[in-house]
Amino acid sequence: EEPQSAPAATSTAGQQVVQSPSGTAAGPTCTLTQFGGTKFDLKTATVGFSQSEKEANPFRIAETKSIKDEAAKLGITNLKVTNAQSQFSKQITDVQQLIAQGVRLLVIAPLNSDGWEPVLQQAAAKKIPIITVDRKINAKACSDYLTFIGSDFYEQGKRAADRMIDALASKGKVAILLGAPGNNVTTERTNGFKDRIKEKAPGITISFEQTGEFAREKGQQVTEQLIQSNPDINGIYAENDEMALGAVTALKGAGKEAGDIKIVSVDGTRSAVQGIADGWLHAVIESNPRFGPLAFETAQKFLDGQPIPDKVIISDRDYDTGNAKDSLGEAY
Amino acid sequence: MAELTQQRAGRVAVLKPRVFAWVQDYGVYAAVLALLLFNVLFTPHFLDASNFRTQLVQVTPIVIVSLGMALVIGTQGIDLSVGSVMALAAAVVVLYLGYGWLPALVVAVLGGAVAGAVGGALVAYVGVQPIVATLALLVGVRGLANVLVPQLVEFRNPGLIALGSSSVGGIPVIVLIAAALTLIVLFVVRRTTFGRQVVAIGGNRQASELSGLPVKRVLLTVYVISGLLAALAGVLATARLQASDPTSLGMFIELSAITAVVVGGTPLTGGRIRVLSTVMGALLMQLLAATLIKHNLPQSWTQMVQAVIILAAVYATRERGTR
Amino acid sequence: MNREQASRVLQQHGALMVLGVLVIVGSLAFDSFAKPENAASVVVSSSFLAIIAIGMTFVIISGGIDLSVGSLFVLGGVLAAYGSQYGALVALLLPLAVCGVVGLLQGLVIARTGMAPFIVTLAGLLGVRGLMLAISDEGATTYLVKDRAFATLGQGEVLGLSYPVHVTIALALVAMVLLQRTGFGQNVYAIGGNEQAAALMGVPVRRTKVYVYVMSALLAGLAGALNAARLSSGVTILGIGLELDAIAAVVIGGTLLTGGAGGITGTVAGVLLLGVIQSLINQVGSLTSAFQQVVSGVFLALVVVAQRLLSKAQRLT
Amino acid sequence: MEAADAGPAGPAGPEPVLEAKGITKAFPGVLALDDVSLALRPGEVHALVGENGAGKSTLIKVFTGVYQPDGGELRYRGGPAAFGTPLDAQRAGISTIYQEVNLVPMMSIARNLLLGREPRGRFGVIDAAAMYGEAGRVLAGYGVETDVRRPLRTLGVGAQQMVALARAVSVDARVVIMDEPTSSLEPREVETLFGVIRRLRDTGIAVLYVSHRLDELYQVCDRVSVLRDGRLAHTGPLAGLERLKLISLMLGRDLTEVRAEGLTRFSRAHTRLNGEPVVEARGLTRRHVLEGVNVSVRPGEVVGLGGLLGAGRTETAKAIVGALPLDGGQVLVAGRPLRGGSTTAAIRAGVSLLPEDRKAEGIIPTLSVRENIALAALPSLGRAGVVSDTKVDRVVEIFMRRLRIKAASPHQLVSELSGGNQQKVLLARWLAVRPKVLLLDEPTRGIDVGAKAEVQALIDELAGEGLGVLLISSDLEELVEGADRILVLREGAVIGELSGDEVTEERIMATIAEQADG
Ligand SMILES: Nc1ncnc2c1ncn2[C@@H]1O[C@H](COP(=O)(O)OP(=O)(O)OP(=O)(O)O)[C@@H](O)[C@H]1O
Ligand SMILES: Nc1ncnc2c1ncn2[C@@H]1O[C@H](COP(=O)(O)OP(=O)(O)OP(=O)(O)O)[C@@H](O)[C@H]1O
Ligand SMILES: [Mg+2]
Ligand SMILES: [Mg+2]
Repeated sequence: EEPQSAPAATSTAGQQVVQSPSGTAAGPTCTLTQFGGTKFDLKTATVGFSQSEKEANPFRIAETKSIKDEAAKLGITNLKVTNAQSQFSKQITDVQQLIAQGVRLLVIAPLNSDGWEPVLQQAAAKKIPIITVDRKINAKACSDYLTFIGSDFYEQGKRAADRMIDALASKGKVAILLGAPGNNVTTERTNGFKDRIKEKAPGITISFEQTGEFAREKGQQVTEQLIQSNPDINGIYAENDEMALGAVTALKGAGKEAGDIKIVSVDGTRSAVQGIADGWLHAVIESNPRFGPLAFETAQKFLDGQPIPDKVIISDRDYDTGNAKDSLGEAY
Repeated sequence: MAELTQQRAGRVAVLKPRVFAWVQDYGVYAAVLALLLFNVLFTPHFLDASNFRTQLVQVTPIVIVSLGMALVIGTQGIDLSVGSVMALAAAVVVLYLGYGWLPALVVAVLGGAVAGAVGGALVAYVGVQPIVATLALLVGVRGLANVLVPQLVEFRNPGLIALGSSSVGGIPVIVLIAAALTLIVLFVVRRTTFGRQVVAIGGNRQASELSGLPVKRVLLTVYVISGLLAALAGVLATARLQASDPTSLGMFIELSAITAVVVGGTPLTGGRIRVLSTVMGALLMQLLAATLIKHNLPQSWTQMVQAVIILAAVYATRERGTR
Repeated sequence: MNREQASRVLQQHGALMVLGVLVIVGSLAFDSFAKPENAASVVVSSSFLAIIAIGMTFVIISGGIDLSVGSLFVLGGVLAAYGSQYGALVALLLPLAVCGVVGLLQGLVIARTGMAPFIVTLAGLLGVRGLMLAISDEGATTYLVKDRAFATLGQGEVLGLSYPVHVTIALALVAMVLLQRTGFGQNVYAIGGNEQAAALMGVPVRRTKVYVYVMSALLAGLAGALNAARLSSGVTILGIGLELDAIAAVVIGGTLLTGGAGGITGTVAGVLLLGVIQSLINQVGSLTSAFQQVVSGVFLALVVVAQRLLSKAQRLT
Repeated sequence: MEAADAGPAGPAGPEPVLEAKGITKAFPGVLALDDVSLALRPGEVHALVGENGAGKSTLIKVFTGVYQPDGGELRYRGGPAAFGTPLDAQRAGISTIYQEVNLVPMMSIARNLLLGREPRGRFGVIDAAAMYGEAGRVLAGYGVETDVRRPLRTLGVGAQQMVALARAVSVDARVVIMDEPTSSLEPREVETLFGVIRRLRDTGIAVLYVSHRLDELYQVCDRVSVLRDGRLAHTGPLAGLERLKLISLMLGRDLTEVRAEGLTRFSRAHTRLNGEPVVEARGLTRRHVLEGVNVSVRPGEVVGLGGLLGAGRTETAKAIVGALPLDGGQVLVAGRPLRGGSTTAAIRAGVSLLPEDRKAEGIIPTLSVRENIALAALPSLGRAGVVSDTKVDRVVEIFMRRLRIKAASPHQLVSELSGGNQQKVLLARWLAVRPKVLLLDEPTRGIDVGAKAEVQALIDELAGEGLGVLLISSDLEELVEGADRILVLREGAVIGELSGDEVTEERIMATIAEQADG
C-alpha cells in the first residue's frame, strides 16, 4: 500500500512566509559587529543542526529535511545533525558535542525553552551564532543567541479558538485534547485557545481537557472515553493533527457522522487537510516546519553584516473547507 | 479445658492464613468489582453496552501483551521489548499489506517471533540478564520499526480495518481474539509439559537443569511467545487505529503489562503464573484509567491516584518476595 | 595500585575493558572525539546519571530495584529551582528533604510489607511525576534559578571540569568505602545474596533496605538539583526513561540484577560507556534518528554480550 | 571441670537457661508443635530427636525468634522472653546453626564468617587485612584451609557447614543450637566438632543438638528429648537409654517390633558382577577438579564412591550426567557415547543424579509436592505435550506411599516440608523416570532413622531389580554396608578400588591414608 502522507518539502510549494520581514521590523536588531563574531564562509564551515524529536511525525520530518535540503542546495557539505530523541538532557549534550566538533553556526530546534544556560555560555564564549527554529529559547537575543524563527503558538491557539467560535456559533461544549504535559507548545496553544474563548465567546464552556500526548492512538482512546461520558460535546480542539485524526477514528467507530462534532486542530499535515476535504475536520491552523531556506538566508545576511531582527515570526495559514482541496499539495 | 482452648487456638491459627490466602488469590477480582461499583454510582452513562465495549477494546492489546509477559515473568525473567515489538509489527504489517492483510499479519507476527528469539537467545544461551537484553531490544527494535516506516502511514485495506472494527454478536473481533488467547495460555500453563517446565525453571533454574529440563530451549520459547503475542497485539492495535504508527505505538506498554501481571498476583520472583488474574489486573488498570479520564482529572492527579491504587491492589495480593 | 592489582581490576570489569576499547577506537576514527572539550561534555553529562546510578547500585546489590529515580530527578530539579528564590541553602535542602521522604516511604513499604520493589517504585515513578506536575501547574511553569550561588554549584569549574563532576567523583569514592568497608555495605551484600540467611545471621534486613531506598532517592534528588543549577531552571520534561538508563549502566557494570554482587567502579564504567556510545553516534552526525536508535540498541547488546563473555572467561580461569 | 560435674544432670540440675513451656505452633494444614515443653540447662548437651517432620526445626525456630509461637511461653535466663527476630535472640546470647546452610554464597568466606563483627580500623572502617587474617586463623582451627577471599560458594557443602559452625560458636553465647550440624561432615570433621561441643559444655554453655545419627548422640549428649508428630514423647538422661528403645520412642512403635526389624536395611551380600557395564565413564578430566576418573556401573551393582570432602565425588557424579563442563573424557551408556553437556540426554539415556544440595539443586520451592515429583518424568506422563492428570496422580500417589512422604496433601508446597521429606520427594522424582542407573549423592543426608532404613532398603531393592547405583556417602558405615564395590577418590583421581571382602571401613581409611603418605 502507498504511504498516504509522503512529505513534499522539496517543492517550493508551502514555503514559509515571514510575517514581519527582516530589516523592516520595529523591534531590536542584531549585526555581526554587535554580536562580536567574525565573518566566515558558510559553505566550507561546519554547521550543526540539533533536532529535538525523532523524525517520525510529518512536522519533524519536514523540518529536518528542509534544513538538510537547503544546506545541500547551498553547497554546505559539513552539516552535522543530532537528534535528542525527545530527551532534553540529551539535547544539551548533543549541542555541546556539536560545539566540541567545531561548528561555526548552530541551528537548534529546542525541545524546551528553558534550561539552555550551559550551552549558551559555551556558544557565547566561542562566538557561535545560534538560530533557534520553531520554539524559542528564553534568553537574550543577540548575546546569548542570534535570533528565533518560528510560529507564535499562543497566536495559533487564539486562531484555533476563532475557528471553533465560528463553527459553534459562540455556544456549546468543547473538549481539548492536550499535547504532552510540560511542553511549551502545549501550554501556549492551550492558553491562547482558552484566553480567546473567554474573551470572545463566554457561551462556550470547556468541559473536558485530557492529554493525548500528541499521538494518534492516545487521541483515539481519550476521545472514545470522552464521547461515552460526555455525549453532548459539540467541539473538539486538538493541539495537533495527529490527535485530531485519532479523534476522527474514534468518532467513526462510535457511529458519528462527519461534522457532528466540530474538530479544530493545529499543524497542517496532509492527512489533516485531507480530513477537512472529507468533512471530518472543521479547520486546521498551520504550523509551518520548512525552516531551511529562511534559516540559512538569515545566517547569510547576518554574516554579510546586515541587521537581523530578534525574532522572525512566520505567517501561518489556515486550512478550511474553502481552501483544503486546493492546498493539499502545499500541506506537508 | 486447657486442652480444649489449646485445640481451638490451634484451629484458629490454621484458619487465619487461609483467609489471607483467599484475599491474596481473589483480591484483584474484588478490586475490579469495587471500581465497577464506583463507576456505576458516580460515572454518567457507565452502564451503556457501548461503554463496556470501549473498555474491552482498549484493554485488548495490554491483555495480549500481558499474557506473554506473565510467561516470561514466570521464568523469573522480564521482557521490556514488548512495546517496541508492537511497533515493529505495525511497521511490517503495512509494508506487506500489498500481499493481502492475512499474509501481512503472518509476516508481522513472525517478525515479532524473531525479535523475541533474539532476546531469548541472549538470555538463554549467552546468559545476559533479561532486563538488559530486552532493554537493548527496546531501543533497537523501535529504531528498526522507524527505519522501516519512518512516519505514521494510513491504510485503507478493508480486511485489516474490519479486523480492528467489526464485531461478532456484538462483541468486537479483537476482544474475541484476546479471550481465545487467554484460554490457550491458560491451557498451556495448566495442562502442558511446557507450562510446568516454565514455572519449574522460574522456581529453581539449577534444579530444573539437573532434572533434565530443556532449560535453554524453554527460555528461548518463552521469549519467542512473548514476541509473537506482542506482535499480534501490535497488528490488532494498528488495525484499530487504521494507521501504522511505529513511533508511539506501544510506548511504555511494558510497564502496564508488568503492572497487570503483578497486580494479578504473579510474583516477579518467578515460579508461579496466574493467567486469569493477569487479565483481571489488566482490566483493573484499564478501568482505573477510564475512570480518571471520564472524571476529567488533571494528569497530575491521574498519576498520583494510579500510584495509590497500584500499591493498594498489590498490597492485597502481595506475596513475600525480593523483587 | 601495582600492576597485578591493575590487571585484576581490568579482568573483573568487562565494562571497563569495553570502555577502553571504545575510547581507543573512537579516538582513532574521529579527530574531534578525543578532544578535551568533547571528553568534558561526555563526562559532565554523564555525571548526573552517575550520581543516580550509584544509588541504584546499592539498591540492586541489595536485591531490589528503584524505578522512581527518573521522576525523583525531575522533581528534585523543579523543587531546587523553586527553592532557589529563598536562597541556595533552601534550593539544595528542599529537594533532598522531599526526595528523602519519598525514599523513606518507599523503603518502609518495601521492607515492612514485603511487596515487590519493582511495583512499589513503579508506583513511586507515577506518583512522584504526578506530584511534580501538580506543583508546576501541569508542567506549564518552569521555575528559574534566581540564586547565583546555587547556579554556580552547577556551572562553576575547577580544573576544566564543572562542579557536578567533582561531586560525582567524591560520591563514588564515599560509596566505594561505604560498600566495601562498612557494616552497612556488608549488610547490603548479605541481603542481596541471601535475604533469609542474612536475617538469620543477624543482619537488620528491614533497616538496611530502608536506608538503601532513602539513599537512592536522595541521590536522585541531588542529581536533579545539581542539574537544575546547571540549567538554571527547573525543567519539567526531564527524566523520562532515566531509570532504565541507570539500571542499564549498573548492570553493564557487572552488578547482578539478582543482587549480592557488584560494585561502584563497574557502575561508573557503565555510565561512561553509555555516554561514549551516544557521543560516537553524534560524531558520525548524519544518521537519522531511527538509525541512531538501531545503532544504540545494537551497541548495547554487543556491550552486554562482550561484558558477559569476558566475565565468563574470567570465572573459568 | 565444675560444669562437667553438673553434666549428665538429673531432674535436680541447675536452673534452666532456656525453657519452652507448652509451645504450640501451627502452619496451614499442620500443627507442627503441640504443647511442647523443654528445658535446657547450662553445661549440658541436650539431644533433640524425632522423625522427619516431627517438629525439631520448628521448635528451634521458635526458640530463636524466626517463628512466633501461637501458644505457650518461652523463658530465658529466669524471665519470660519473646524474640522478635533472630537478631534479638543472637544479641541475647542464643546462637544457632540452622539445618540448611544459611550463609551468603556470593560473599567471601571471611565476610560470611565475620559479618557484623568485622575488625575495624581507622574511622570505624573495616580493616580488610585484619579481617582476612582473623578469618584464616579461625577457620584453620576447624580444619578448613583455604583462601578466605574466595566466595563462599566455591566451598563444598561440608566446608560451608564448618564456616557456619565457626561463625555461630565464635560469638559470645550462652546457648548454642545445632540443627543437624554433622549431616554433611566427614568423620574427621565430626571429631573436630565434638571437640568444640565438649569445650562449650565445659565452659557452662547449654547446647541443643539435633541429629539423626544416633551414635553421635551417645558420644556427646547428656540428655535427650524425643518429638513425635509435634508432641513431646520423652525427655530424660541419655545414658542407660537403649538405642532400640530410643528408636521405638521416635517411631512410636513397640520395642519388640523395632528389635525384630533390626537396624540397617542393607541385606544383600557384596557380590562381584561380571555383566557389561550399563554406564561407563572414561578419563573424566576437568582442570583442578578431576583427573582422568574411570567409573563403571553394571546392572544390579551398587558402586560406592569414597573419599574425603572435596575429593571430587560430587564432581564425578555431575560429570557423568553432563552437568559439569569437561576438558576431556567420555561417558558411555550401554556402550553408546552420551552427548556431553546435556543432562536431558543423560536422563533420556537412563542416567539420573540425585543432587547433594537439596535446596539449591533439588527442590523447586514454588511448586507443590506433586509437581516436584512429576517434574522429570513429565514428558512420559502425557501425550503430545499435554500432561495427563490421572497419570501424574497415579505416579505421585505410588511414590508418596512407597517412600512414606509426610505431607498435608500432594498439593502442599514442597518448601513447607521438613528436610527429610523434601529429600524423599527428590528420590521420588528420580524413581519416577525409571532410570537404568541412579547416581545418589548423599541420599540419606538429613533423613531420620526410619526413613534412612527405608531409603537403604529401597537402594537394595532397586539394585535387586537390575538398576545400577552409584552411591556417594560420607557415612562410611552406609557406604560399606550398601556398596558391592568402592572406588576411593582423592584430589580428583581414583586412588584405589575395593571389592568383595575388601569393602570395609578400615580398608577405605587405609587407602586414603596410604596415598597421602606416599
Ligand atoms: N513454613 C512452613 N509452612 C508450612 N508447614 C511447615 C513449615 N515449616 C515446617 N512445616 C511443617 O511442620 C512440620 C515440622 O517440620 P520441621 O521442619 O520442624 O521438622 P523436623 O523435625 O525438623 O524434620 P527433619 O528432621 O526432616 O528436619 C512438618 O510437617 C512440616 O511440613
Ligand atoms: N575442608 C575444606 N577446606 C577447603 N576447601 C574445601 C574443603 N572441603 C571442600 N572444599 C572445596 O570444595 C570443593 C568441592 O567439594 P565437594 O564437596 O564437591 O567434593 P566431594 O568430593 O563431593 O565432597 P562431599 O560430597 O563430601 O562434599 C573442593 O574442590 C574444594 O575446593
Ligand atoms: Mg529439621
Ligand atoms: Mg559432594
